[in-house]
Amino acid sequence: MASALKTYGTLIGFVLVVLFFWIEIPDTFMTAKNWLNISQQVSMLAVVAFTMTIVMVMGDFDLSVGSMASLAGIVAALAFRDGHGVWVGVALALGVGLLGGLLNGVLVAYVGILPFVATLGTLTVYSGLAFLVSGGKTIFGRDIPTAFSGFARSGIPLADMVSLPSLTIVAAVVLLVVWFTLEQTTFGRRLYAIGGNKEAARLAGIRVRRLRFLAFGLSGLGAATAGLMYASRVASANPTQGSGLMLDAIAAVFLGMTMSEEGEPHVAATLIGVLILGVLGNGLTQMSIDSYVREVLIGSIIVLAVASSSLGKTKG
Amino acid sequence: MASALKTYGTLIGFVLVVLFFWIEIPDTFMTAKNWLNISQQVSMLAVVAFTMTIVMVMGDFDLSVGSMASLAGIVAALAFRDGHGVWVGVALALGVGLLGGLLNGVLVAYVGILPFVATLGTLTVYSGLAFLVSGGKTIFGRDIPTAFSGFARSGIPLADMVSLPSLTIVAAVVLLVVWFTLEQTTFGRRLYAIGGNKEAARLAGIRVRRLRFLAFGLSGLGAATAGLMYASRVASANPTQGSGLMLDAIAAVFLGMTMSEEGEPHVAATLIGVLILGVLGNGLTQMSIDSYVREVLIGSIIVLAVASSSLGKTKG
Amino acid sequence: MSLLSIQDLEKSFAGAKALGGACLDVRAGEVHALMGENGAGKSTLIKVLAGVVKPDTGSIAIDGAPVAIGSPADALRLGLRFIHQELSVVPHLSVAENIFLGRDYPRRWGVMIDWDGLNRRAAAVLAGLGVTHIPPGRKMARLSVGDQMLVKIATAFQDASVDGDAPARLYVMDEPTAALSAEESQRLFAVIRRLRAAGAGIIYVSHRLDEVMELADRLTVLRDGATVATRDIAGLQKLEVIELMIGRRFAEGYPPRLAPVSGEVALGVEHLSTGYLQDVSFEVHKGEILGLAGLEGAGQSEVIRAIVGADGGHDGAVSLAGRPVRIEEPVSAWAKGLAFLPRERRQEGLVSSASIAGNVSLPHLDDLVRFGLVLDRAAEAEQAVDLGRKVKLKSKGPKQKVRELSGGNQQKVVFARAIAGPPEVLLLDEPTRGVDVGARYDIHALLRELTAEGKAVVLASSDLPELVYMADRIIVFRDGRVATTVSTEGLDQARLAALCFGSPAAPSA
Amino acid sequence: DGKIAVITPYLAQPGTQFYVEAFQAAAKDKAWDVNVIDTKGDVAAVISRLEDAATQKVDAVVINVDPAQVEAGLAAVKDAGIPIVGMDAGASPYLVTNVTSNGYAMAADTAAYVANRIGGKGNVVMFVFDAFPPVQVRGVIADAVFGNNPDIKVLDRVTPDVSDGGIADSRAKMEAILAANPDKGSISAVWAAWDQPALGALQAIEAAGRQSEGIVITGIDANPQAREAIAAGGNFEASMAQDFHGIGAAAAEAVAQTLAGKPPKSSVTYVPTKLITADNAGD
Ligand SMILES: Nc1ncnc2c1ncn2[C@@H]1O[C@H](COP(=O)(O)OP(=O)(O)OP(=O)(O)O)[C@@H](O)[C@H]1O
Ligand SMILES: Nc1ncnc2c1ncn2[C@@H]1O[C@H](COP(=O)(O)OP(=O)(O)OP(=O)(O)O)[C@@H](O)[C@H]1O
Ligand SMILES: [Mg+2]
Ligand SMILES: [Mg+2]
Repeated sequence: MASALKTYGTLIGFVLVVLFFWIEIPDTFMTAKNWLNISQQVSMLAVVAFTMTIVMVMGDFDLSVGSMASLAGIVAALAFRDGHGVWVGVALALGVGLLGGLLNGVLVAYVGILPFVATLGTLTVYSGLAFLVSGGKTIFGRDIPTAFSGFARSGIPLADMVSLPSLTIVAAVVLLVVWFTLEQTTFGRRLYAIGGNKEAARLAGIRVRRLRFLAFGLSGLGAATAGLMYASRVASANPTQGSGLMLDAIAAVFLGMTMSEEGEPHVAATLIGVLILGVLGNGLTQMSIDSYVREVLIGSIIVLAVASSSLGKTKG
Repeated sequence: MASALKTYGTLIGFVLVVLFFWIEIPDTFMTAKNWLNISQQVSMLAVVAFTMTIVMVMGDFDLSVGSMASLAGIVAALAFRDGHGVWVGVALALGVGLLGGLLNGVLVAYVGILPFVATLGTLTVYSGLAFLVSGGKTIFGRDIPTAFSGFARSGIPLADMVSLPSLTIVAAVVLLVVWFTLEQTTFGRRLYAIGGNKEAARLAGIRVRRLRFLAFGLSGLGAATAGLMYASRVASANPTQGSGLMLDAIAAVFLGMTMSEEGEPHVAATLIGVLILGVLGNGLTQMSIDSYVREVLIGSIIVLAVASSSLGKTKG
Repeated sequence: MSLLSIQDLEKSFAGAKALGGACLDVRAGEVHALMGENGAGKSTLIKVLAGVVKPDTGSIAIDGAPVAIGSPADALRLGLRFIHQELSVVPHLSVAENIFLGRDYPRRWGVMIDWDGLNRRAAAVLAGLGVTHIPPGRKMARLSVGDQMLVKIATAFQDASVDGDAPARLYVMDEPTAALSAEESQRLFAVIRRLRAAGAGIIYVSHRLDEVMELADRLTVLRDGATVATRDIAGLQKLEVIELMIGRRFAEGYPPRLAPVSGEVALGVEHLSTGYLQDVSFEVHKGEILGLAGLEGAGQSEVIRAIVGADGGHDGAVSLAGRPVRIEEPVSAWAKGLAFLPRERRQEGLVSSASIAGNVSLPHLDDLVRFGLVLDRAAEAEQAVDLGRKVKLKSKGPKQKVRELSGGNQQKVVFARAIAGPPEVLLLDEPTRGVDVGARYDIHALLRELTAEGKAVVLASSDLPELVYMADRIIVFRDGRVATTVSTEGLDQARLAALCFGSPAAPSA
Repeated sequence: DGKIAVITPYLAQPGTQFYVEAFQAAAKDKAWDVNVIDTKGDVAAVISRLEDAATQKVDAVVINVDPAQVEAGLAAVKDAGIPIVGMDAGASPYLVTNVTSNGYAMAADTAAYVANRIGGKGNVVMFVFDAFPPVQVRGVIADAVFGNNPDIKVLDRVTPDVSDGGIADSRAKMEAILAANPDKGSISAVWAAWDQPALGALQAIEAAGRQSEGIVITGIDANPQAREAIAAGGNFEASMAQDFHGIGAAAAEAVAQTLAGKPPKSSVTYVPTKLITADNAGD
């Protein structure tokens, strides 16, 4: 019982939050349409959080994801403005994301800079680059092809007035890929070993540096994907638009981590973390709670949701 | 030689940055006046970074310092507006800081929530409270007594046109107090023991929970102090003004950590971290470097400054 | 009246019983050995006493008065001192600070820490153990593991007081000699005898039976978490102790060699030098066990680490079956058929948050994939079960977390990893540390089987009998150099000890 | 009575606060239930909240954000048959109307004030913020005005970090610029695209003891802190007062008309602005 609380406390917290909104907003909250809506709203955060999970499995951080998302959006938009097609822009943006992520990987794995310092440095660099190449301006309007901005509005129709949004599908695909990579492949298994004990992993024949390098590359790729999704959703790109993603993504992974006994991240648990953040925003808005009170409530609920799974985990 | 680079690499990086500006801006950079200016500009960040060092010594984080700084400024300003004296406002703000910090301490040490999750939750709560009690507005002008806003403009005259700013003095006092606490008291040494090996510390009879609780209290107090300094400097208080402090403070501590062989934080090293951030901003602006290029440079220089002290620290 | 009396202690972890009716009675002025197989519950009982683990039921009395021990601080206040099985030090604090952890530091003018005074007192505590080569101001992380263990032991013997503390009166030591050389063990025993003479009680856990017979006055045997007997040592035979522990008859000793050593060279090392090692050359043949001996820090571990590329570059050449190989990282060592068992299971060997199966499979993951990248979990579990049976692993199954295993069982996991495959050459650094007599025999038997199949073994050990009986030849290291190479034919333990010391006569220990 | 959602990422900006307040005041008279939603600078979250408002079936939505960036959300609201009014937002077919001040005119007025005060000659420091379209427009106009005066040199075009509200970082930037240009007369004026950098520059100039050099500072928005500084008669000489109250009230009026079935005809509704100097700052 007590041990069930420790593992499922955060999940129970999430279920309670959902039940609360279901009771308080009986007509609109627990509908397929609203949940599809929520899924679309959190899809960008979800993608960043999923790939962030990969580096956090190794005990590392990537603080640069937010500025990388902004930079990727800007890169695609600039390519569009210069008359390139949608796929060229998307490929360029993803390429920049992968390269930026691999640069983080070099700094962390081969140069040996603490992930926090290295990615804080590149956070500043990527953000500066985003401002620099865009001239600090928002790129929007005719510059953004409708084939690109239309993607975020498209979806697979499910029923009358209800469709599965394309952004949700992207997030689901990323979830599956990350889950498969982390839980089903030897690559993932090795990342978990690195997270558990770097030295033991190395002595047991794991190429710690190469794997850390690659994992940061994946995180950069995820950030760029989210940046493209964001740009498509707002039909524009500006050099700061991804900045809110980093802290929320790390928070989502940490929320998920409270659900595993050893405190290691798992991408399915990260999904719950993302949903907690997303559902709170959606439900409290629908309840017309004042912005400021809403903030206080969100913080308190997050703390309460994990409290039950944490109680007594420390000693001394 | 190689090992000296590892310990002093970041310091050498800092010295190189200073030399560079000295050469590039020969007339105005290496003057007492400019350094006193820098010291005043970084004083708020310094106070937060110094007290953040206390919790980071234990291997913990406090993400709530930025919103706590904002909240403390607002609390003092509201007290002033209601006609209370300067000391009442300051005492209230410091009280709020201490309480908020101790609440973080309870969540981390006694409830057992991961510091990242707990203080991310309270970050949101304190920021929401700051908006709530201020109605989201900036409090300024006649509401702020000149005795309060005058403090940030005052100083001890040193020579013609040059004076030691009061804010710098506050930061120096906090530095001394934190240094003494961490390096010269059993309390501090026990915090280091907790950071090095929580289990060993507990087995040695150290009351890990109580010390973590208290350390978070100190961090809250430091954040509130910085919030008051900030409010005095801008002669106003608004509910977001502290938000830039958190990431920079953590960055400063991490920059300092690259200077110790085992990677533990020391407050004197944190000071170097703070100065690196401050000098880069000041020098690059004096060189009239474009804002965006400046950002790219700051990030790159931070990475380069620590790279030499990190090279080869990882294996595998 | 007894100093400490423990009655009917019970403790289950998630339904699995670790203690089920453990009783223990310790008198003032005696050394009381606590014996039992790996996983019998010794460490758990000690953790209960230390306030680290809360028992489900049972009572603890000191001087006949019942006590509640809710935290390590409580235990210290009652005058209990511990040396726990797992090395727990604070790496970035100094030796002196580790010794005085949690105690009051001496001060100057009542405010500043008197660092000189602290170091002097720490040096005095170390000197009491006969240790003079460790500078008290050095960072703990800079010390060799053996030296760290000495500091950890010294910590239990410092007597700086904290308000309201009872003076130290009961010392509890969980396998303190597992990481010590014979000489250091003797110094520890001298201190223990001194404390005993001064009227303290000592609870002593060790899998080294000779040591126990030499030191202890009485012993208590735990089996599956329950006390099965308490006896006086006087008049007791070693074999009786073993039979009490494992509950059946047992022939003590070492398994005999199964096949002769072949003439073919499996591993060749020529002119190997690192920052510490100087010009080390040797060969190991197929079917041979080559022992590495020497005093603590003489270079045995470094040789093994250098061969597998654990510490980066080195000068010299390494060849496998006559072909030169370049090994700069452990990953290539494993890939080329070298297995490596590092000396420190917790820091260097295990991912304790992972499962038994996950730990065993770590270097062998590439052999456990389907479709090129999917991990074959069934095969992985099967491997762990298979090897676990061979090394007599006591666990709830391959999915159990390594963290939850007893110390000796954790060691068996690291050993199981090394023999999976099996590899052509095994490089083993203290492979039987903390393993009970029964399982030790099985591990030795496995080594015999492997050599009979033509595998080569390099065995570094501070357990001299193990070297003398298991190895075919022994290389003795002194100060990073090969001092001499001897055949074990007709070699006895005293002679080997003398070679390690570099003196022609046996030491007077 | 109706249910109105006011959605903005910019509530921390004083200007936004004022029109939201005026809107709320007007709404009180009309007995509306107003839900103010601030997404703290996150534009995609505005889309999310718009979708939520559509789900919730409010009666009208008021936005204060560039409509081009939130079209997905606007479409969801429109599909739900809910009218949308812009409050200093931008023109868009999704909006019934956008109530705003004329940004081109405001920038032209302050830039011309600066050019005239320094006699068309000298070094000017500009504080701009191109990431936010309405403010970016002001920078473009000021560039044009200064560019048309051959003897005016733009010394630095600074984009301050606005995460702390804009004052402190602008002050630090200005301090560095003052340090780099120590001679009297080497800086003639500071033109700021909104008030916070102007206030930061003022503090820097005062702290450096250079208030007597006659450096002219102008801002835009005329927020109360700026008015106070202008009234004090120091270097901060002028700002443009947007009629925030008027914008909020006019937006409420537009909502009322729309709900009554008589939506405003023009897609943009301009509310007049006023140059504030020491003479009229106290009004
Ligand atoms: N935290 C835990 N969770 C689950 N099981 C545990 C835990 N700690 C110990 N155990 C189990 O309790 C039993 C007793 O372990 P203990 O460490 O006391 O053995 P031991 O006698 O000290 O063995 P060794 O000689 O190997 O050190 C073992 O079966 C072990 O797996
Ligand atoms: N990273 C290091 N930095 C400094 N000295 C080191 C380092 N690694 C090893 N040494 C020193 O090198 C010497 C040899 O160490 P090694 O671990 O090989 O000892 P060993 O002979 O295996 O001893 P033991 O009998 O304890 O197993 C020791 O004196 C040790 O202190
Ligand atoms: Mg044990
Ligand atoms: Mg060794």
